Amino acid sequence: MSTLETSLQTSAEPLGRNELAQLVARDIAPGSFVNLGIGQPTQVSNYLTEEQNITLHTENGMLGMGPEAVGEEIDGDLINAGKIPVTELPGASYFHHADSFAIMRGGHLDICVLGAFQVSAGGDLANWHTGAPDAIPAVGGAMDLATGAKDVFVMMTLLTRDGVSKLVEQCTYPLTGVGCVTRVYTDKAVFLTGPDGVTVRETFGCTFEELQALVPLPLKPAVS
Amino acid sequence: MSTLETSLQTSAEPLGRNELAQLVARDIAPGSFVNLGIGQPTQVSNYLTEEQNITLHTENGMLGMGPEAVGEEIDGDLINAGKIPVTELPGASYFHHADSFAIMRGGHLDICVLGAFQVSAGGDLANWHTGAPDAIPAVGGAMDLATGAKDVFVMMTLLTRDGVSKLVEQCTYPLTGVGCVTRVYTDKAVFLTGPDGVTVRETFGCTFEELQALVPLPLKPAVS
Amino acid sequence: MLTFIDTVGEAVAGIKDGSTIMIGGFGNAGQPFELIDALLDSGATDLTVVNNNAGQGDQGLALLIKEGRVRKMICSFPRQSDSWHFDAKYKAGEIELELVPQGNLAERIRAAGAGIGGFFTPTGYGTMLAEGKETRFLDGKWQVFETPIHADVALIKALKADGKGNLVYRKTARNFGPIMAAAAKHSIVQVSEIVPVGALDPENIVTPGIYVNSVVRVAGASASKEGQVA
Amino acid sequence: MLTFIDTVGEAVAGIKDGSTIMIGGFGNAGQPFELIDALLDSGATDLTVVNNNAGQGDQGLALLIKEGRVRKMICSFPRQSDSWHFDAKYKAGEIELELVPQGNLAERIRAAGAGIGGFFTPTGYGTMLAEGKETRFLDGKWQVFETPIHADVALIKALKADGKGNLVYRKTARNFGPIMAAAAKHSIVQVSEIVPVGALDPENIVTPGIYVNSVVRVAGASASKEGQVA
Repeated sequence: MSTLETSLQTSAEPLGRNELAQLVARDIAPGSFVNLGIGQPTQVSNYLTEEQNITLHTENGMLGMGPEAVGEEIDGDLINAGKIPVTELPGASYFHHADSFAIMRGGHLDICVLGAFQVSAGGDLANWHTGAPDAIPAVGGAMDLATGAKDVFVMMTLLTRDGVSKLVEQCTYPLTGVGCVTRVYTDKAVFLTGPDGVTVRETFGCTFEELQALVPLPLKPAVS
Repeated sequence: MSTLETSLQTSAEPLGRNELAQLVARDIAPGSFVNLGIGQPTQVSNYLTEEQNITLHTENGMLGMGPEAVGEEIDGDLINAGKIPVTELPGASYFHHADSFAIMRGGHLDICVLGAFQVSAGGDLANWHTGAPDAIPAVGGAMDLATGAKDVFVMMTLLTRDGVSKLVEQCTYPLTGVGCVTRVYTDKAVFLTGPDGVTVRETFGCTFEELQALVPLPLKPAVS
Repeated sequence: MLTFIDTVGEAVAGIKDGSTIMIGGFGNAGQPFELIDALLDSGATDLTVVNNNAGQGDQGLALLIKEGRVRKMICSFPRQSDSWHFDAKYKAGEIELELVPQGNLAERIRAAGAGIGGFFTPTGYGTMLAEGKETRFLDGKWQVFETPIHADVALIKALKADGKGNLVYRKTARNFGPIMAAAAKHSIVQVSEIVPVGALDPENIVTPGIYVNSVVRVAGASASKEGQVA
Repeated sequence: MLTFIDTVGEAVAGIKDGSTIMIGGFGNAGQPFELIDALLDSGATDLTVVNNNAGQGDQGLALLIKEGRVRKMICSFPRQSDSWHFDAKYKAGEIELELVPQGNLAERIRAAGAGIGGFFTPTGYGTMLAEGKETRFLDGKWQVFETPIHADVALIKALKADGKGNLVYRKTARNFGPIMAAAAKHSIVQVSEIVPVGALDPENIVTPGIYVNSVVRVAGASASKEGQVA
């Protein structure tokens, strides 16, 4: 992974959604078992290479999930956690829901990639509930994923539409998990979170100082 | 079962081991799922009829266990909880140890039949440990069976070799389970245990009064 | 005791008002639509329903909710683009919701079937879904105490049953079926095919017949390529 | 990360003194004799071993105990007619014993693999095996608090592995294999056959490859009709 880090460096432009998905895909170690959350994280699968030999888990009961099904492939009995028809790769396996979540909750997944409303300096994740009083709460498998995977990668834009940083000192949205996020991939930078604070691995279309101005918590540049 | 009870009544002779196994077999309701403990309880299977359609569970991972294997049938991968080679009946299924004990612990077995050192008036069972200070303790699945099955039938001789009743006010041997035994089948009588005390369903080779003289706790004759 | 039943109506006829009903399925995969329709027709009401979702569109569980038969939902993900019947009842205060992280939902159902009285899990620690719950530091992590979810009845869809009630499922339609069959006092299973005893390989049985009480064949219910997948 | 290894010696080479080792098998069925022999040859010592029994006759786990490599046994049934090596060590005070009801053993191993920090079970309540343990009245019964059993390594025997490490077992030799593979940090599996990816039906896989780290083929190890069954 260190070769990736030095080859990417700071880029001139912010990353687009596809470039971000591509970056996450390149950072996944060969042979990993990975769960990709609903929404943007699902796009990561488009950039995984055959050489990486990644096995995708879907919490509704399958390892070895393949790409989205099209045309004749569509089978209502073969869907992913987002209820989208998918395909089965050779070497796949099916299991019931408790066994499937045991894979996640038992710490057997190497990485899960999730979206987020907010991530805190200490790696707290908020991604399931806006906290609005009239919102119907729905959590799905988010808390299990956040708590169970060895590494939790978050993919999000750094700023809300109103220009407010989603990387925060303390989350104001209801939490999904405490201290669980290890990396945050955004359009403007990749952050490493942990007990020692937040380190910036690389920036996109901004300098470290410009990035620091956007984020209301102390950042450290990565030392290579 | 009421027809069985009235047809058996008091017999002139104590029951032999095979007659006892036969009696237990006849008392098992059609369609039941049953676990037969190691030793004497295993003999019950010899008297189950095809019409009864009983499914035998063995805690080392199988439902639908058939009779002991002989000759060419012997397969080291197909054994019962006593590590005796057995056979597989049509409609059998295999599962791992946690799933197998979940069947037992989750209360899904209708009956388990166990041997005993002692049974108390309240249905406490002692069948795994003599309590001797130099004995190597070994419990196996006895506590799970005693606690998990809907009905626990005990098969034993009423008296020790020294003529002491094994049906007791309070067990002196280490317990296997508390208040778990529902029936006790012995050579001299069948006892029903429960919160209301011990009821004698039938006697073999003795009168109720002769039986009461052998057992150091108050017995009640069954009212039909 | 296992019985084979001719119609879904007879299969659900014994379900009482006030029952707790587990319904298999994740989205539409594995959802026993015909049994749910029969439950609706039966008139049973004041139900507590355990399902991953809270109904979709204008079918199955969504209709049961629309008709006011469901007093309480225990689920992980009630909010979907087409969960309008649940949304309306919830906003009107006419349905109770117990929201459970999906893994806790699965593990609590599993616990009920396996005779576990409660367990500690890290999932949900420090979140509003663990508020008021007992916590304990175990294996180097803060964990939350969760209890089993029992049910009176489970409605399940499987692919095949043999004459002993042994079940096999199909792909991700397996989902909650096996654990719900074990957790409920009485499990009712719709299958697309009933095969003779001995026709299923004992190594490959997913739900042993001990967990199955009623089996009803629903013609074409395995036709998973049909219909819309929401 | 999954690796296919040529010999049982290489497969167990990384096992360190002081490790906790789960060993599959119930009696001889599913016992990975060749891996145990290799562990004996490796010289690893001061081991804690988790197995249903404590060795039989003069082979496998019994030899490991005889040679003084096992500091502690966690098992349900150490006393058998031919468990003389355990008997001798135990009576000499040279081996520690944690006696666990078999269902608790299985459930505690399962809990470790499933990320459960502890659970309550009725099994053992009121007996000497629950002495000193926390109890609680749940679901109408007194229950005992039990904790997961984790391990550094699992030694397991399966029938076949595919190129992804997916496993299938044979008959009652399945027993502890699937739950031990999930509970140990590193699982080493001996199989009689390695088949190509795609050769096992995804519906029938018992242990998904995510739980498997090392696979070694042992010729003839599936020949279950051979040898003596004690």
